[in-house]
Amino acid sequence: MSLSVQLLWLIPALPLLAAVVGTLAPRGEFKLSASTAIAALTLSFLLSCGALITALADPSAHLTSNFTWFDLGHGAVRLGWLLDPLTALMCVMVTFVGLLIFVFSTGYMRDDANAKQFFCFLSLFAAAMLGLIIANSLLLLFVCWELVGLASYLLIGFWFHKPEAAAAAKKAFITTRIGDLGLLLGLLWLYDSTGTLLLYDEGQGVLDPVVLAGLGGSTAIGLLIFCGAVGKSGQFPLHVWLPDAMEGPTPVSALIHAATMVAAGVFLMARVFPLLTPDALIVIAFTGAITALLGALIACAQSDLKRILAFSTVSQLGYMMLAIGVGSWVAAIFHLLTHAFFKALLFLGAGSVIHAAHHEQDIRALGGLRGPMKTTFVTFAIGMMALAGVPFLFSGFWSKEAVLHAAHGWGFSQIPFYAGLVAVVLTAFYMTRLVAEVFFGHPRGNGAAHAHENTAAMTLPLGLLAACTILLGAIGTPWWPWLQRTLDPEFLSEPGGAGLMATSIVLVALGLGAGWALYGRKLRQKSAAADPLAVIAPRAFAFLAARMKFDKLYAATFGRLSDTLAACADALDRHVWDGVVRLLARLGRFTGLVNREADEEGLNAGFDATSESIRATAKAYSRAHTGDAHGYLLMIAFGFVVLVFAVLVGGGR
Amino acid sequence: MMALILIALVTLASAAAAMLLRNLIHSALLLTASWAGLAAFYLWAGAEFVAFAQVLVYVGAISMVVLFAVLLTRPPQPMPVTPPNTLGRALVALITGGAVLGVFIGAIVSSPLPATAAPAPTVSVKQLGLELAGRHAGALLIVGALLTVALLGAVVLAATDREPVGASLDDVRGRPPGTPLQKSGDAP
Amino acid sequence: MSLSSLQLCLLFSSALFCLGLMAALSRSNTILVLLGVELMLNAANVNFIAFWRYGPNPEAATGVVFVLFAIAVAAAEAAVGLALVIAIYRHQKNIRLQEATRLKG
Amino acid sequence: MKPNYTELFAALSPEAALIVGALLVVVLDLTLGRKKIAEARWHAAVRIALLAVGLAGCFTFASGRPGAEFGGAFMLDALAQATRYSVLVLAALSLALLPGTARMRHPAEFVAVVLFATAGFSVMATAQNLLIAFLALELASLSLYVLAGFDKTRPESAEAALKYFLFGGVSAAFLLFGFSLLYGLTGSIELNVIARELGAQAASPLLVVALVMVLVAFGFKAAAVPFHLWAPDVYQGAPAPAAALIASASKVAGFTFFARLLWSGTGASSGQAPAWMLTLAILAGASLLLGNVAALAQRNLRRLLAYSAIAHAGIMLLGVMTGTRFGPGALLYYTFTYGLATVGTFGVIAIIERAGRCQDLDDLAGLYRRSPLLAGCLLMFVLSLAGIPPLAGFFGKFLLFSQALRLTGLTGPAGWLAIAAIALSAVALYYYLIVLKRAFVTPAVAGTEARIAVPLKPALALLLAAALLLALGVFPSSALRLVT
Repeated sequence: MSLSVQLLWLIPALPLLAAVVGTLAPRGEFKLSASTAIAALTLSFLLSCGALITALADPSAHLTSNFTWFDLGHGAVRLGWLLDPLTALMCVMVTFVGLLIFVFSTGYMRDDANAKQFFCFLSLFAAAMLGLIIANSLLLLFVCWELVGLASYLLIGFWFHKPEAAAAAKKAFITTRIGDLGLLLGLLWLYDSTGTLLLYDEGQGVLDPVVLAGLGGSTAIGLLIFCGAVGKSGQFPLHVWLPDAMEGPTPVSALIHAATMVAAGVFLMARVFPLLTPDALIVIAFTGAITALLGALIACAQSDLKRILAFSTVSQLGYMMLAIGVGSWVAAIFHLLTHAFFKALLFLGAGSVIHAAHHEQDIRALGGLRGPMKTTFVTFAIGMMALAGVPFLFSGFWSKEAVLHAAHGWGFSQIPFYAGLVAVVLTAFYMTRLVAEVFFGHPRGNGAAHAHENTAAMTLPLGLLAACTILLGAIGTPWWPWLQRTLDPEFLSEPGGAGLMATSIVLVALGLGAGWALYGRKLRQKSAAADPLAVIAPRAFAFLAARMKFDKLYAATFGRLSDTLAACADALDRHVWDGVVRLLARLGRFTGLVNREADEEGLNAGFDATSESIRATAKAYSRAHTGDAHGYLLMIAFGFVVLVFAVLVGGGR
Repeated sequence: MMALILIALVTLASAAAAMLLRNLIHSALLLTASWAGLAAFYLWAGAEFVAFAQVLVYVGAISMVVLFAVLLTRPPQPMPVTPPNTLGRALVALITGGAVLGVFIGAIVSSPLPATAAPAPTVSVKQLGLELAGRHAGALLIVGALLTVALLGAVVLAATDREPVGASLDDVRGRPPGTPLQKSGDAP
Repeated sequence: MSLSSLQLCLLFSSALFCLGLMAALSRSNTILVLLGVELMLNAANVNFIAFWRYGPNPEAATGVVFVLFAIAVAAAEAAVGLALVIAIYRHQKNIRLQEATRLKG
Repeated sequence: MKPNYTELFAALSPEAALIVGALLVVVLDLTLGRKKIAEARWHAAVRIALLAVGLAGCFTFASGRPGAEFGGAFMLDALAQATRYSVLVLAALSLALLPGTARMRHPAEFVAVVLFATAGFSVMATAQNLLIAFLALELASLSLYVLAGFDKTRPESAEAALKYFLFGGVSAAFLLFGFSLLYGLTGSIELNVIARELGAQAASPLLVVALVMVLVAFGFKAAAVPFHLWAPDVYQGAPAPAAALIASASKVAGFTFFARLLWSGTGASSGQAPAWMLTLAILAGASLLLGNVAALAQRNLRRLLAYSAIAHAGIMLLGVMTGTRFGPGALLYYTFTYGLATVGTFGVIAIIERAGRCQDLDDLAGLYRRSPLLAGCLLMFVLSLAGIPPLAGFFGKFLLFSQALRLTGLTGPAGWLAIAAIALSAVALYYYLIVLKRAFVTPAVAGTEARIAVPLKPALALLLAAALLLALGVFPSSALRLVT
């Protein structure tokens, strides 16, 4: 059974239809909504498998189906679908993982009053994500990209009655929008210089060699597009939203903030890989390395179950970007696929724990769940070992190996490679800590004490995901690099990675050993007891626990600057008419902030502070609007005189 | 030339005085004088019919409407004298108006304009009528609609709704004059 | 330097326009503000007549026709404007423009 | 010259249908409607008015003969026809919102004045000489002043109308003065003659003054900074159906009108384009900045919409700048879809107001529970205003920005403005989401949880507007083809 490229649109269309049906269903029709969503996604999964068969028939071909959306007179805007192994594999992954998470959600969200809407949003999300994957036009991709963002906003804020959830949703939306702005500018620039946004178009698309050869200045374009990926994939310095996004229901975290949406940035970079110049790749590689290290470091000192997993996601996404940067997008996609499965497994496992423990998320208050929750424990341990990179049996090991191998072979610098190695140790360490705290010892809280295994709707997906986590490693081993060859027919497997492999096995063992030595040998007795790591290095631990104190540093640097500027603006305001000057001063500060995105410490609290100061400006303006009509008429005459002078001086001719 | 200067000075002086005086009735009367001055200007330029229309509409109709409006909107008790911010506002108005005037004067003086003193052209009423019914027939239709809507709008806005719901235009027909509606209708 | 008659007319109209503007900007009585606007419209009429008088083809009488229509429009504006003044008076019991500040912010 | 009145009637037949309809509404209400209850009178008046609008649409279709008509007084090109259709659709939607929402007195008069205003908009779309242009503008403006002050029970309405009137009167005086100078400098009031004459002469300061005076009036009509001050007050004070018309159809007509003045009267052929391009760029930049920032502080829903309108005006001015090279399609598409979204939003406001008040953002609280239909429609409209993809608002922005970038590249003034507009749309999204948050998330204030009944005609109008926004967003070519 194969699916022709002309029918590729069916894959996103079915979940979209399910979302519409779900919206129209009467309130409380949870079953209808859920079963439609699951049925639609099952069909999409089957279609994706068909598409995969089509794509595998000739892995090097890029099948396209383009059509004209509208005619501008001086050129038409065209959209289309694209089918190649990358698309097909991503589709299969998203639909399969998505399907399991949908099934899991039927158990997890059963008692929620708004479960019907939840499935609508999930379907909408799946449709947008699939549309993003099959798009052959960067414009269509951008549209879906924004829709994915919107769905994510809705889902993070699903429990809107929690103020943290609402704030997290806002933060996620605004932060990713900053990246999207760069992406949009990049696309505009690209359109400006090539006149098309189609990826492949019989030799005329932006990725076709002819056009690529004629494209100048593409470092900037590549970096602007990368901005979008930085936002969406939670790369440094825009990673701040991802951990906060854990306020959403756990299946959402699994689907969006672990398996699919955050991977969209990596997918985008892999997709437009030919556009990226070596200079752009250097930036990408270092960004990825910093993110991988940073995420792993912070994860070591968190105590919220989901937050640890979130920072590990940040770290793993850093690995993927690192792989792209060092030129091996194939390794990045391999890691993306394996990560999707084991991270979904871990998140669903965490969800299972949280559900059973009556929404207790603090690992210090859990413990001893190994006994009552056997299935969850076993599957979670499999996921944990995959993430930590326990050798040979688990897929995570092979994909991480591929990334490290590529980084090792990078000619420009070895720093990213070493950063990756350090992150390997840290990953093994914090995952050991997590498992030891949650599943071993004895219960330290009310929730954990009364926990028991969940229903089959929740454990079945866990089992399936665990099986995949183990099996998936087989498709990309150095001895049989099927995945790599499928994605990139010119892929050459280089032997001689044995030394490297041995090194990383040793490092994993080191991490596991250190974790067990600190947390496993002497198990925590009381939830209030100090963390062993905090005993050894209290200041470092506190620093990491506060997520490197971004907010405090911000207050010390930007806060003071802002106060000074505000004082100046106020002084000027007293002498100059209305709030115009204040507006300009504030605006200057705003652009200054945006330009200095690289200053990590300014970022986290920066959004709130900036939007607050803009709002203050607006309020000042609002007060200046006194409602006296004389002032209005005065403004006409005043504007007239100013404009005349502007034209005469500006030399309009 | 001298006649022009004289007309201009009289018109401007009466307009300025009208805008400065505190007594509204005096202002209105002086404005009428200034409108008459404008009519004189039109006569001087040779546009007799326009002068006629100016007198008819402004001196005859609008000034009456203004007087009525002034009488109708008398405050129940005498207004308190000079609110504190009036002086400041006048100063700002003076500066802004002066700036606009400066822009105009600069532009007029520095722009090349035909400097001929051609003999005054004349235009007969018949010629005007032909123009109106000919080239500008479309404009005539539109201005008809415009005056209708002004009439309708002025009636509705100025009417006092004392009657229960269901009352309409016909109910306010009988009220005493003072609303500008009837006057605007015969303007053209 | 000497001014031509046309320039004199234009200066006259500009002065009238600015007088009207100043009245509109400074007077607190809404009726006088309205009359200031009327003066501004009149100033434009002066321009039309002056340009017709000294323009290239006075036989077309375009300027004169324009002024006739402008006078009609000005009358209509005055009617609506004064009706609005009365409407304001009904709520406010006076017609001082600077007191009409319910809408602001 | 022998005037050809058949031609004149052919050119003006849609307006004639509207005005006859208006008179008919008043006369029938005076004769037959006196004893009826207010509700029935509203319905009857709106029915006749919709008929007249439909007839006008048919006449527009029948008069679709491109080229100048009646001695060059009217221009019936594709732009004019498309603008007429847009204006008629928007006016019909505003009319359909009336029954059951407006609680004002004098239904027939209100409806008649709406029809007069629509006729004014329609002539504005076709005007090809300065006289027709001025009269059409005044016809539309006077009608709108009256509509703004129509609700005599609320002092805000009278105040809004007065402010609108004074601002409009002063800018009309500026426009007339500018026209008189243009007439003086070129000796003609025909746009094509003006363009020819201006091309033949050197620039003079007086010409700059004339152009800027015209642009002042443009700024007023478009609500561009610094001529925007009336907009928040009028949006807040005017009755919701009147505000809907002011914000939508008036804007479409105004932009076509001034764009035509600039393009054909002082366009590229006359060599005057750079002067007004610079002015427009200043106005556009200021509007984008101030509109988006000031909207953040608004607690009043209507003022928020006004500031968003100011920001949108900045984008539309960008469209006027790019139109010289790329044609009017993008500008008209943008103004029309913006008009649809705004009519819809004000329609929602009007229906909510029927059940209580709808001024502050908080008055939207719990809308999702009170009326899912209204909340859903509001979602569509606001998202389109924000420019979220599948809706028409996104596509219009995309079209205009890509044209602006093509005009001067990324580094030219139009390119900078486009980039600024894109950046500020992130700010804009924030306040649009605030609106939606109130409607969908915040629970209703105690005492106002009652469900809102939506009458049939307004419901249909809202659904139609939402459907059009979606359809135009997905199939923009169909609309663009009308113009090009």
